[in-house]
Amino acid sequence: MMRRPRSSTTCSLLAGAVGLLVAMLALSPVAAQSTGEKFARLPIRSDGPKSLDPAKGSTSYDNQVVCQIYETLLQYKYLVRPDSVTSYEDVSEPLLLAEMPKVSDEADGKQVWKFKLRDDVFFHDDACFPGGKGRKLATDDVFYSWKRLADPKYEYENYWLLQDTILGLDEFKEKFATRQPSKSEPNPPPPPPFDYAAPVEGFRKVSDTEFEVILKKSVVRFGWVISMFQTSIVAREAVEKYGDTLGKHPVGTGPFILKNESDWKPGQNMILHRNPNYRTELYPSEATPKEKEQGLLASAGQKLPLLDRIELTFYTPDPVMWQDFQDRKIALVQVPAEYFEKAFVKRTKRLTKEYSDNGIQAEAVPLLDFIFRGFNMEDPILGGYDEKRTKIRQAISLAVDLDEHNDTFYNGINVVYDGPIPPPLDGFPKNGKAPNSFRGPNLRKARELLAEAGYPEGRGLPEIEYYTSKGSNQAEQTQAEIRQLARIGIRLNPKMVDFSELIEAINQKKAQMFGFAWGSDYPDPENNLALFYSRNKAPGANHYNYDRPEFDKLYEQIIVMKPGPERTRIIEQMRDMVIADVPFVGSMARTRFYLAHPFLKNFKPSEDFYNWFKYLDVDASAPR
Amino acid sequence: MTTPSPILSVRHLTTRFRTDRGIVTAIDDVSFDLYPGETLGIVGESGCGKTVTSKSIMRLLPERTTIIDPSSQIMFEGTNLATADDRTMRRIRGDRIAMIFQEPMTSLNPVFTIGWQLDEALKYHTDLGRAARRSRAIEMLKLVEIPNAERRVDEYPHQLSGGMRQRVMIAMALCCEPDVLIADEPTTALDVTIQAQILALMENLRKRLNTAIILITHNLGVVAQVCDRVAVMYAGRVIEVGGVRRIFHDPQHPYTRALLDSIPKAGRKEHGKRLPTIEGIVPSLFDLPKGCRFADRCARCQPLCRDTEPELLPAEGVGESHLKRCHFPLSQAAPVTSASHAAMTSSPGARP
Amino acid sequence: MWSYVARRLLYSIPVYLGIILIMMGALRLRDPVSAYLGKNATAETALLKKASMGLDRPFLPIGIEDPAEPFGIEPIVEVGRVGFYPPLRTQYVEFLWRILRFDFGTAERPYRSWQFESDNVGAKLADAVWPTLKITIPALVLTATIAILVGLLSAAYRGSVLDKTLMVLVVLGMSISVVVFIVLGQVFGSSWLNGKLGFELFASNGYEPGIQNWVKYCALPVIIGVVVGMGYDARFYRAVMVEETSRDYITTAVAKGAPRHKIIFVHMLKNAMIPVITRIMITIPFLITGSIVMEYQFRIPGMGKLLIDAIVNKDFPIIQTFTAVLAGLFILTNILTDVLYALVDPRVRLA
Amino acid sequence: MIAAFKRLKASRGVGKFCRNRLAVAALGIIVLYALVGGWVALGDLLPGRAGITYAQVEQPVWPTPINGFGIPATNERRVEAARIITREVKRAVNNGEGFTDIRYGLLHILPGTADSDTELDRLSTLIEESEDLYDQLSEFDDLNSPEPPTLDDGAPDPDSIDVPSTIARLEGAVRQMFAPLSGWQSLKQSLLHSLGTDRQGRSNFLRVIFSIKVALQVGIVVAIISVLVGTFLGAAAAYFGGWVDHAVVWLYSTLSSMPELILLAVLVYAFSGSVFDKVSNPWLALVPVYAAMCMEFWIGPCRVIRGETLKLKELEYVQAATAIGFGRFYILLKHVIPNTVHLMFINFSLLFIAAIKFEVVLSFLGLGVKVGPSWGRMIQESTQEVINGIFWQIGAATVFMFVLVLAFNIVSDALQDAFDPKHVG
Repeated sequence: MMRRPRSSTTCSLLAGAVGLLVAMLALSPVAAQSTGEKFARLPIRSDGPKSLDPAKGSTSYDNQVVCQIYETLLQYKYLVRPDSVTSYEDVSEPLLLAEMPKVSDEADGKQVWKFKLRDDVFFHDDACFPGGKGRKLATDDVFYSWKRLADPKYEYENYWLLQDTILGLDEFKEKFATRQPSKSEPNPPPPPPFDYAAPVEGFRKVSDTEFEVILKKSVVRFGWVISMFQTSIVAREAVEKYGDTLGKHPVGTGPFILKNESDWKPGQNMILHRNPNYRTELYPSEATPKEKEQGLLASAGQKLPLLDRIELTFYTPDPVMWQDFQDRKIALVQVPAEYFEKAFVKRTKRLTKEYSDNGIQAEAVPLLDFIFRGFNMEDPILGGYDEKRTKIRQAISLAVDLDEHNDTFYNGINVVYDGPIPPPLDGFPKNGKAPNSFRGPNLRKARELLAEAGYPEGRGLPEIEYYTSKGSNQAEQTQAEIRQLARIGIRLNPKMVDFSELIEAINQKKAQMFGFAWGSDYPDPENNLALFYSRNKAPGANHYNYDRPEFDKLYEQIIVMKPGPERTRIIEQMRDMVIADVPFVGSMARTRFYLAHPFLKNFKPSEDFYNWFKYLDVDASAPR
Repeated sequence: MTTPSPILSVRHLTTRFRTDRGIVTAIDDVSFDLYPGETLGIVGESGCGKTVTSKSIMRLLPERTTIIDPSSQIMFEGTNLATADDRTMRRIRGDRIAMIFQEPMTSLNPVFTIGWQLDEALKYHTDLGRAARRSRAIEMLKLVEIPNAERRVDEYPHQLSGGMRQRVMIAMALCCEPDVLIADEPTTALDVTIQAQILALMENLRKRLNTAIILITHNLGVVAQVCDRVAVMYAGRVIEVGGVRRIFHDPQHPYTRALLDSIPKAGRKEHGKRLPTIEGIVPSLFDLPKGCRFADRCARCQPLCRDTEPELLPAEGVGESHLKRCHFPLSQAAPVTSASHAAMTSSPGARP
Repeated sequence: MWSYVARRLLYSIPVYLGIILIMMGALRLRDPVSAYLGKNATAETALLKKASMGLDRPFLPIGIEDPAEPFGIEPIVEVGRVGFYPPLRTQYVEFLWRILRFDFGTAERPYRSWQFESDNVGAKLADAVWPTLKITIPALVLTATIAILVGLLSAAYRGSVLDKTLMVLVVLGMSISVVVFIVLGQVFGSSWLNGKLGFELFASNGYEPGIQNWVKYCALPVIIGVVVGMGYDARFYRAVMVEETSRDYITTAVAKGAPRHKIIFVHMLKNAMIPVITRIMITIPFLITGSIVMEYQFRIPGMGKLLIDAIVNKDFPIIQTFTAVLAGLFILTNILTDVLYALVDPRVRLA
Repeated sequence: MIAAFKRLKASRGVGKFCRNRLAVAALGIIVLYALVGGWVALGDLLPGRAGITYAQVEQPVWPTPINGFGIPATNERRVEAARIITREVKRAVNNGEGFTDIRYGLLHILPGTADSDTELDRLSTLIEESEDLYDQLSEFDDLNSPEPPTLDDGAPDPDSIDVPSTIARLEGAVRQMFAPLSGWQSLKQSLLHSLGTDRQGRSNFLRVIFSIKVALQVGIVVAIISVLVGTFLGAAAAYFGGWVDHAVVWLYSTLSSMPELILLAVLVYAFSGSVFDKVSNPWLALVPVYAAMCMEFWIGPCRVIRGETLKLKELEYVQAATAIGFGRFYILLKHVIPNTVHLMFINFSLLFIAAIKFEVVLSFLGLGVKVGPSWGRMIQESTQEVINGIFWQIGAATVFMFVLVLAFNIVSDALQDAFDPKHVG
């Protein structure tokens, strides 16, 4: 029988517990002291990027961080915000390039883009380079970075950007792709090991700083693609040294660096320090009139980045981000929908007296947003171009009250409009009203259409499967949706699923009706109209499986056409064709409101590009 | 025996309990004396209040639900235990008055060794050092005839038999050589052979340590064998007190008589006879009859018994040493039996 | 005693295998891969992901091959459409083998989480253990201490005003849902309180490692956890202690002249500790999951939040590994409870 | 079983229970809740005439969120409400639709049909008046703390309008558009507004009352199933012993080794695609929630009853019954289980509480009730409001739930006191 030790009285147990508690309380000194550096703590509205590798990044949250560390050939102009945008030249400027690319159309329809790199760009210092010193940027790095997108190792996550664009790149990708086993070829030969040296016809190196890219045909979007973070330039040495942990160990050319791996606490925050030997980039001196009035050119000519350190804090629940802004813990904040009324007067969309008295700065940033409720055009009950089913969709469209949604859930700040093209792009109907619009609510007409379609008062029409993602107030929005459609007798069966399940349902054409949003990748109407191009049917971006040969013909024209009045006329014709078929219900574009504390300078946020952290500055009154 | 002053005299001890059906009087006006070195037996059916009496003396009943009537007196060496404060009671308990209980299986703390529990009593009341206390404990275990005490002292209660544990209880009670030992049915839970050993042990310890013993039991045989005097209780009242020989041979209260008759006697003559029992049941404490509590079941019951409760008065010609609480004690002629009790002839052995 | 432990371990093996089977089966009811892929998913990406996870192999040694997605392994024996596959190359056995080696991803042989592609599952779990413990251990210690004290006081003064008020408070605390405590606690405990104090005592959420940040991030959840948990324990301990005070050995101790505090803190508490320790031991495995709702609301990257995020994002490897580790811990703690039981209560002989 | 209940009723325990005044009061509260829940449930059987239907509970009673107990909203919000109502009525007039679609609780537009011209004119004038007042107010940046617009030299503009009176006139105009309500109807309308509304303007009072039905529904179904399953398995395991005992013990040690939430999340994940996700039949939609809870809750009663049956098995009367030659199942059902009735009763009340509280946690994580309101959903939806300082929704849900759970706690304590001799109150 085990000899039991002398039984210490239970008091010692209690004393131990109390001692532990006291020790913990005594150990909490005042917040850690910070050195004299100028820094700002900025929020990212997600639990942070999944990976900092441009080839793996896909979400806007990845973009927000990657574009501070890596750089692209072109970048958006910070202070040039025109009301309407026709081509990339209006808003882009060279970043890694010495000058804007020269584009010339060849006789056989191909297009040649001539690029000239700057000769003073260096990679960050890192152990992967000999002697730890950052190497100078060269043409080979550009070709290497773009070829990476075709490497199966990265599961082609971002290859769709360069698909069917650069001459010979698609063949290059197929050469190394693993072919699926099919009945004809039960076990196909394994692909050769990926070889970056293999030549690509479209990449023509002139010198270390000059090169040309030959496109199969004139691709308007290429101008936008080369300013997207997925096409940032990476160093070959870094990729080979860090392999698939490159995501946690970025080596770029940008203004900020991830000094050591512990600076990134996933799901919590990330600290980026100034790149010590960043080349001389100056604060822009060109601005559209409205920005000039705001005095944003005060820091013109100063060397970037203006801050020594930026601390990116990741927030998932909005209330928490909002609270940290109130406590001056973060310099700026994107106002979540439920707090809009705390800072702004809903009616006038201007700051409340309390906030304006404290000198809080406010900025409204329209999004290239297309929020809609789509139909699966191949669905036996709702889908189809015949009159009967089109009338059902029109009735539904007329029953939905987007104004109520806008008032209740978006504080009335959304732009409600017809057609798939958001402002300020070509093809956005004048003050949102298209000639043949079926945007509601008009219950009388909706009931008539429903009766004409053979379902008076909705009798006989089975329940519609309505898929939405589980987002913050999606559940409430769906309840409002059910109530609105019930007014004309249409019953919805809501399916609140995760975002990935929603995409799976859409890709497998299971979702009869679905709530979805499409953020344009680049400010060109073609990106939105691509949603109705029949070759992009599910699992591609054409979630509606819309299929109109006349529409496809026009779409293939505008891809290659230079922006201009002729292209705009065709775009409007395509828009009206889509509105008539009602593959989706009405549209909304969100406007995001940003607030900033008075101590934050040069504050002009944007949702089209995110590498504007380098322009920010703080004055003396910033919290230390 | 010259009559020395009693070491413990209990006068008008009354204890009431708060229950969810109101306050009930468990024992009412209990009086008796205990002389040094003497063994006083307290007998009665279960539920007559004998355990409550003993626990009231030691003040072991939970304060919140127990009210000891302020008029009760429990005089012990000049202090009235009924009204003594907690500190004085703690000084007396275990040192001057000790107690052992009926259930040896659960009376010892299961998670401490025998030695530790003995040591505890000594720690409170003596200023002996640790080693001295341990040897004292072993000495006590030997005194109560526990084989190889040195090993047993470090064992746990569950490793000992019932009899052995009762011996430990006795050792624990007597280790501070108290003046009074209250034994609440010490042998009821043990089988007969062990019972005899325990009683013999208590008897010779009483002689050696001159400890007065209050022995609470419902077993009249034990009383006859061990006690000097005995008090009989019924429904919370002492109905007869006196020397053992007088009570057994010349009981005054009909209940005592009936109690004695119900002891089975061995021998051929008695073989095959039905055992005499007392008819009826003990009155519930919630609705006690006005007069004598034994009236309903008393063969000699008269109208007088029903309306006034008899006092505890000395029996004729005997003086203080024999008290009874009955209007018509057995020593008088049997009164004319009233009609209502014709069926209950209780003359001994007359049963057909 | 060790033979007892060994026997108990042996007995729990089938239980453990059962848990793993149920859990892995439930997760494969619907194809996890396609549920996980993002915006521009293509058939090729799906196949690559499936292969990387070994999901293209049969789950159990017995299986039916789907012609569209062949397993790529030859069955040993084919009976009709059911094939018997080499066990070592099935997902279930492979995962069990991995558990045995407790190898959830090393630098050379990575076993990556899907959500965070550059992190090994093992590393993710290890990082998540410490934040959870920093909340659950203080919460457990505090809850136990306060509950025992409350139990002791109300048992010692049973029926008194103190006892009644304590018990009324406890019942009130039990009647309000834990969710309300957390929501209101977070709002009042941090933003309102900080407003009043002028400096920030408790953060309304978030987490930073290091003991000096404990007060700022973990104190508020611990306090809420104690308030929520204390009710149930106090009632249980009170019942146990009241029962002990009515035992005979307490009367013996009083009869020996033991003072009141000795009776409560020595005699009674030692005996009462047996059920008390058993109850504390039962909560140990849940130390690991921590209060899932608490971590979810306070955004503390503990094990609970890690698992809920994994389930929401269908992060297949983390769910599997986490549940396996948890179930193992649970079984070990049960055995530990019985052993500790014997230590405390001499009467228990470990057969 | 009925005999068991009869015996139970006459037993000492029931007497003791009834003497406990607090417990009887608590039982009264539970009965009251049950009555209200029952009345609400009538909504499914005879919609419209009695009870509350899913549709009614979702209808907004005011276009914008309002405070409870009649506390007036901020100026901005009152103006916004007026603007929305005016817009709706104007649209109905322009589209020539009937006004039946414009209802806020009992408030509806007077004519009901658009054809009576006099009514249309009256409405048009009211619309113009309210639009005009709204324009006047739009000069102010922030009506909540209105500063009179200043002329260029900074002096306050003399003919600037008095904001509060203008708002009052605006609301008066809008109020006239609605049909006047009779005394009884206005009382009902104020009741609907009594506890304020959520963001969509749905009445908190109506949703809290509706949630009583949901809570009772979840509680009763889960508690009954769990207790029955637990009792039968527990008793069978103890009574038959052998492999039955091992199987049952293996099952519940496996299930209890996973925390409820994880088990539930995996279950809901498995159920999500299936037929139970139909909204047309809300009863069916709750099945995954029931299944998840029952899988976890039956363990409690099972353990308790198994322990009790192990004791009962040894008692003589069971051995006697076996001796007489009754079948083992017969003994189990007729003799063993009826004697555990008091334990079943106690476990029922404990599980009822656990079910209600667990539903709240589920809904909070978005895994619970999906159709119509429940206390958990109300608390979850109110998290955003709480930070804005609006406590109506969370207050209503918490208080109503607290009272029911408290009542059940008191009753279950009293039950344990009355029936379980060893239990210490």
